[in-house]
Amino acid sequence: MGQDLLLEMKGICKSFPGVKALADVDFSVAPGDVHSLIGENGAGKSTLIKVLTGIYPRYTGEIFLDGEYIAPANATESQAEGVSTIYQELNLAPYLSVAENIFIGHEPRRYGMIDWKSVRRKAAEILADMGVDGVNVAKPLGEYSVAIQQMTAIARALSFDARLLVMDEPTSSLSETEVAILFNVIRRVKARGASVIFISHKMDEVFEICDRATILRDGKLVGAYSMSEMTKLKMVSLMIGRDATSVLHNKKTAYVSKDDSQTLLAARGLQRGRKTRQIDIDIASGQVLGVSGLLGSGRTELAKILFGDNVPDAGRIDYDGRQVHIKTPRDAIRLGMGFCSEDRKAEGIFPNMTVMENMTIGVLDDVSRFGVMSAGAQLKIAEKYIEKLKIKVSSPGQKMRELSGGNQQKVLLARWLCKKPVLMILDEPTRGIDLGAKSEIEEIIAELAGSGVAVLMISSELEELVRSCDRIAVLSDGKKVSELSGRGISEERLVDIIAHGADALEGPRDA
Amino acid sequence: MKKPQSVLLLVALVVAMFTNAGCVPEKSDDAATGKVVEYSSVGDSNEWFVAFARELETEAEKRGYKLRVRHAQAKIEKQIADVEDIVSGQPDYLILGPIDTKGSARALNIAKDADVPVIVVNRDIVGKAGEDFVTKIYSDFEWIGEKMAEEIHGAFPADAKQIRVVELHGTAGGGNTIGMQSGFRKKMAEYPNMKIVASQLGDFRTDVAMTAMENIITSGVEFDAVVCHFDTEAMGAMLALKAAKRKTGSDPSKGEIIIVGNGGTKDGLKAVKAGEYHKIVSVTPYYANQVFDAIEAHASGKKLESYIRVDDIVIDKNNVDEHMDSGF
Amino acid sequence: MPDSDTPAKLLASANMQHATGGMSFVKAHSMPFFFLALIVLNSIFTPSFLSIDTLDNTLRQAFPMMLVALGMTMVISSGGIDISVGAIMAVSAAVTARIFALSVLATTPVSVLLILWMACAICCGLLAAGVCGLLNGMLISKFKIQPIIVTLIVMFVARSVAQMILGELPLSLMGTRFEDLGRLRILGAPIQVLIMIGAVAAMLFIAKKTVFARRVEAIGENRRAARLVGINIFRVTVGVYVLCAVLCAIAGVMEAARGGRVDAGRLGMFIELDAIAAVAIGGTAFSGGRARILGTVFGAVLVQLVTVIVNMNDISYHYSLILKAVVLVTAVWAQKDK
Amino acid sequence: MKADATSIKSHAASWIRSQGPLITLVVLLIFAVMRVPGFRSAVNITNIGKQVSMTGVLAIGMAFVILSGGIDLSVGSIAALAALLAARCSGEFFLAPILIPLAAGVTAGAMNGVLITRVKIPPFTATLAMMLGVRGLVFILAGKTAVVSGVSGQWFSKIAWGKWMGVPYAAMIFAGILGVAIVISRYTGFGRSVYAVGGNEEAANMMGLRVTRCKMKVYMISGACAAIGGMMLASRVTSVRPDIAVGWELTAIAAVVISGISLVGGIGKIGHVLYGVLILGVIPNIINRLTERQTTYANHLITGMLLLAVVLIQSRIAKKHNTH
Repeated sequence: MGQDLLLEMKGICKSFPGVKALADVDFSVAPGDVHSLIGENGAGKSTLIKVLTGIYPRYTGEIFLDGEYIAPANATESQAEGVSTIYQELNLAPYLSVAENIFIGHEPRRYGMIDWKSVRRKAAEILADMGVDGVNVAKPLGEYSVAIQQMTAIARALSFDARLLVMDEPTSSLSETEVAILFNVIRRVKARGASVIFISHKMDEVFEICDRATILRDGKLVGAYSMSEMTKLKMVSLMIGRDATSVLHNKKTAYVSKDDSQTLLAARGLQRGRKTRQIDIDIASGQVLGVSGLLGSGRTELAKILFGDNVPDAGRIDYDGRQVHIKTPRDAIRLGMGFCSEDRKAEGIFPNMTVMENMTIGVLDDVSRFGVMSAGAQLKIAEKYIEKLKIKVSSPGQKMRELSGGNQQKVLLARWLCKKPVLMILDEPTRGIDLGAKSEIEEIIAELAGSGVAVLMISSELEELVRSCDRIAVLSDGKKVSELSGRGISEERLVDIIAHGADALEGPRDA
Repeated sequence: MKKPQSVLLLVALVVAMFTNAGCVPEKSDDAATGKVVEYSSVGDSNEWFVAFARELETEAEKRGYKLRVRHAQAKIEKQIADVEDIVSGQPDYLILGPIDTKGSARALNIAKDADVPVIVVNRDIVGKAGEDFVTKIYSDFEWIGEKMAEEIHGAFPADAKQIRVVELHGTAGGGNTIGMQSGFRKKMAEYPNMKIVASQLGDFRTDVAMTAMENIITSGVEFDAVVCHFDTEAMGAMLALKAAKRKTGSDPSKGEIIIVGNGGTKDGLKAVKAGEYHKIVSVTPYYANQVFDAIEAHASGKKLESYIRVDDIVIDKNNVDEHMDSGF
Repeated sequence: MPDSDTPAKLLASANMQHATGGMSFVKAHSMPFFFLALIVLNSIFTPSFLSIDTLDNTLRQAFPMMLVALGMTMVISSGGIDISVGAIMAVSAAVTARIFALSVLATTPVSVLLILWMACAICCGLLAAGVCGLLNGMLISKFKIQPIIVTLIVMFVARSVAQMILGELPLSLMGTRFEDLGRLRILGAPIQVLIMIGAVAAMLFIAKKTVFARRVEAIGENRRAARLVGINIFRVTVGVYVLCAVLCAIAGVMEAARGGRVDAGRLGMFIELDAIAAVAIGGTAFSGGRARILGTVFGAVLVQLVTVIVNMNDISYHYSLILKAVVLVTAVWAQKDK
Repeated sequence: MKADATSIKSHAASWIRSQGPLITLVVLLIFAVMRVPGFRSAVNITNIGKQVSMTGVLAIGMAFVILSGGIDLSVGSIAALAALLAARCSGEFFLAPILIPLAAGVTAGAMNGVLITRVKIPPFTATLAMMLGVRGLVFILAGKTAVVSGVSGQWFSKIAWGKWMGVPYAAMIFAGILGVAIVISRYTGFGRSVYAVGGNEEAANMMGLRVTRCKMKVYMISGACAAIGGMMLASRVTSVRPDIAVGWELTAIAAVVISGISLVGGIGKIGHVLYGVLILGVIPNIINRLTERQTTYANHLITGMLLLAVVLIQSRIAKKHNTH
């Protein structure tokens, strides 16, 4: 290894009781490099990052930063060393203001007291510098979209003037425009001579922004490569340890001829606050309707209105030919709907319950008599769907929290599948899930539609939408700006509409 | 969503105000109907205090006073706040039942600053008669403690080898508990054959006393007598002993456990009559007339004794019938 | 996203692999071990500790707290808390006793009529408790007020209603057949112990087998998710507080019978503290989730054992508080997964 | 990228929503002034000031704990311990009745902190254990009799009884501590980290905040506040019985929750504790002035009903558009 490495981690081992999470991993980053850390879920990327940033102070091995030996004992210390981190979980305080989230722990002081004026001023400066505008830094962070929250996390990391910026899946909840902003920020950081460790599941991004990549698999080092000598296929093969051709070329299959499919749900003039304005939407049985748009464009809000989690201020929903009033999720479920939230952790899983219990929670009335549950009937359901959806579990009795994101998502899908839904609403079904599981979930969706179920799918990934959907509605600022269908669907057009729609709304904003 | 909430809100407010409205004193009336007397009571959690408050109310009505009652729920901080609120209304007299001897002395200062004369009842208090308060009127708990020791000793033959006593005591720190404990021990020192083999909290409660007694019995401690600081505790002890097939009564030679307690409740008197409860040293709540006598004497400018003792008696099988009606 | 190598996940899989190891076995079953240790120590130090009478005493005395703790376990498993339990005991005891004492039957020898009358009175008491539970559940789920505040309010209201029913004064039941109910023994077993066994069995069944309990746990684990899978949060919440209230009512009525007296101002006072301690010792998480009924049973007996030991060794009552604190901390520490 | 679009109207609406406690207090005060005889008198206002200041101080400490996402059930017992020690030490060297109880309170708070952060026992359980344990200690220290503090008129009793220009010292102490608390929560790194820890503990840890240290401090502050409340109590009542200040933890928790600080953690303002404390202080005062024959049960009934009205008004004000 050369002399002038910014970061050098040698022979890092980290064990959790009974599990070796990292086995003798070497990792190094050169100054001014954007270095990607790649591997499937569970490969040890996050563990390695947490060792570096002092979250896991008990490890073996050596870490050198700028040639100096360091042993980070907690996050505070590593920040002081000039290592700044953005974790994949959005770890910010939702009730504190944007400015505070950027500066908490190192606020500018005056006479020993926090100088709120300069906190706000500096926060606004950093955000403006990043190219993020329209944010009132004095407002609570929780009021802003996930994208802004992610941007705030990045601004926080920048506010430390870090030598090394660690980004653990920073783009998982960003739209393409925002990713572009982020990449500009990264380039600026790089130009300043600092290094970036960039973790992402999205191949395109890695190839666009990174100089080098280190690949991990099952807690072991596979190797470090220069991006110029890499191809997508090679990288995926190294990641999953087998030939990846099949995974990448997962082509959409022609499932139904779309013309004879019937409109199941027709919504007209849905309105709720500022997030949903006069939206019309038709969902047909056997079709996948995609909903695209930037984060905060009203996608999730639309889904929640349809599922009865939010009640619209105005508008009419016809379902199966007659008008319905959906006031609670229970109403929607009675109509045969199912819903997977974008926020699995907060709105999906019961972490301490078993896989079986998570699956059957919606069909308890069917597996019970006089309120007494039958263990056998539940087990049958669980085993059926574990096999059908290829869910990787040790047993149906395994705790939900022990599962990887992809498998959790499959369990949540199974939860609805066993209810035999007529309409499935899926909000970001593949977010934060590794490649293999992602293609499997896309397959499940295709199969669902094939069996006559109507699917509404929200996604930030245009590629995925294009692959899976029969029609795509594009939302912008709470309004439906366009709808594509059939042959009209392409990534280029979507990008165009999203960009155009966003531009059109710049003018009369608060009218 | 909105409707049930508004309705409930309305109901809550109406109930709150209605409960008040019935009690809102017509302000002008106060001046017209003679003197206003306020009573700050320890609480209304047991028969005794309720009986005493009722007695005061009857007597006040008889004599044409307007009496208002505040119960402090046995919390010293509440009593002081009560007295603060009371004297800010400038009543003619304050009757104070101190929660404890020192703490409630604060209330005397408050009343003194507002020039409200105080009659102390129920228990002792720290302060000077004629200066901090008009006079004190209550039972002599030390005497009661001594009497209880005497009665236990008297139940056994003079040559009894040993008299082993279980004590179920009242709430720790209370003036009556302290008085009875010290009186009992003082007297007991005169009887070399008498000793306390267990002393547990009865908390003036039947269930607490019963639980303690059950466990004492199971532990195998031998005892001949039980002394209780209130009838409710004695009832608990009796229930526990009965369940353990131990007889209670007045004759130790038949193996009967001697129970002596302080009180005078209806249940207690019935038990004495049934021969299960050896003797009760009374603590009478019926001295409201003495309280109002003192008020009238003070109002007419007479000098009063610093302590007016309320006389208590020993109730046993022989005289229980004549006291039956005065059970509270 | 929780899909990477979180320590929790690794830990959990580690536990699964090593569950048969010696130390983790002790940890997984720390409650019985702890319990055994206490018994062994006491059989050495406490006179006549190892007797059927001690067992009899402990179980009978643990009865009210055990029932309350069983109800509390379900409430806590739903992510709530109920501090109105003592007041609910008082209100149900007051209603039952007042109604029972209305009739001349109260002091007559045992007859079918008497038993019917008693059953009727007890049902009224249970009903009154049910209303309190309903109020708790409704306020919590419909108006989204914090459980601790709602139950605090209901505690105030229920206790004052109980006192109003009795007209301030404690009601004596001495000499009535009701008092005999508290001392009833069937084949030598005290009625409290029999009811307790029944209640524990019923609650075990409910917690393990019924849809209701699964839904309660789901709400406790993740309220948002529970709503989105169509669980009727209102109904389940009301159900869990009513269930708790009914258990409290049984405890209250039996306590009144045991003491032969209903003191509405004091019956069940502070029992919520012991009950919560029992639930905590039993390992049910305060954040909601799995209801550990057997753990609570152990916890309740353990807490009562402290009082028994203190009484039997003639230790001052005050040490029992410290002892309870130590037991609580040790038990919770011993069974937490490290 | 939008939410900044706010008009004056929605500003006003959100202000009203955040001011539920204040509005409730004002409603209650208007009712009291109009319907309750003698409520307005200067003596009565001073009395309320004296009466609420003790639990008020406790509530300030509790507010920090609850903002950090915890709860402290031990404050009543700690206050009793402090009161007892203050009473015991009032004859000792100068300042002893202040320093010793304060030290005890901070130590007890630190024990809470250690149990929670090091032994990793949930706050509810840990502080419940401390509540029992400390109360037991108080009983044991008290012995069989009540402990008595020094003669009245001594400087120590001035804490609760002294006045300056008609304002009781006790109220000034409360106001002073509240002021310090507001400054701490608003202008210090620690104060802000309390919010972050309460909002999302794991996140706070990863952001490099010293979570353990922050929680330790929070419980120590709560212990200190409880001790100060206890000292004021000792000064007020002169003699200390071991069962003193029972149930204060519930009063403090209720005051904090009524002031709009969520038990979830991270939401609310320390300054609003004043409203919660006053609401809880005015209610018994109103009852005391209105009722002829005040039985405990009527007292509890009215308190319960008024509290219910208060929380309903608040949940109603706060509700609008709260979808979750």
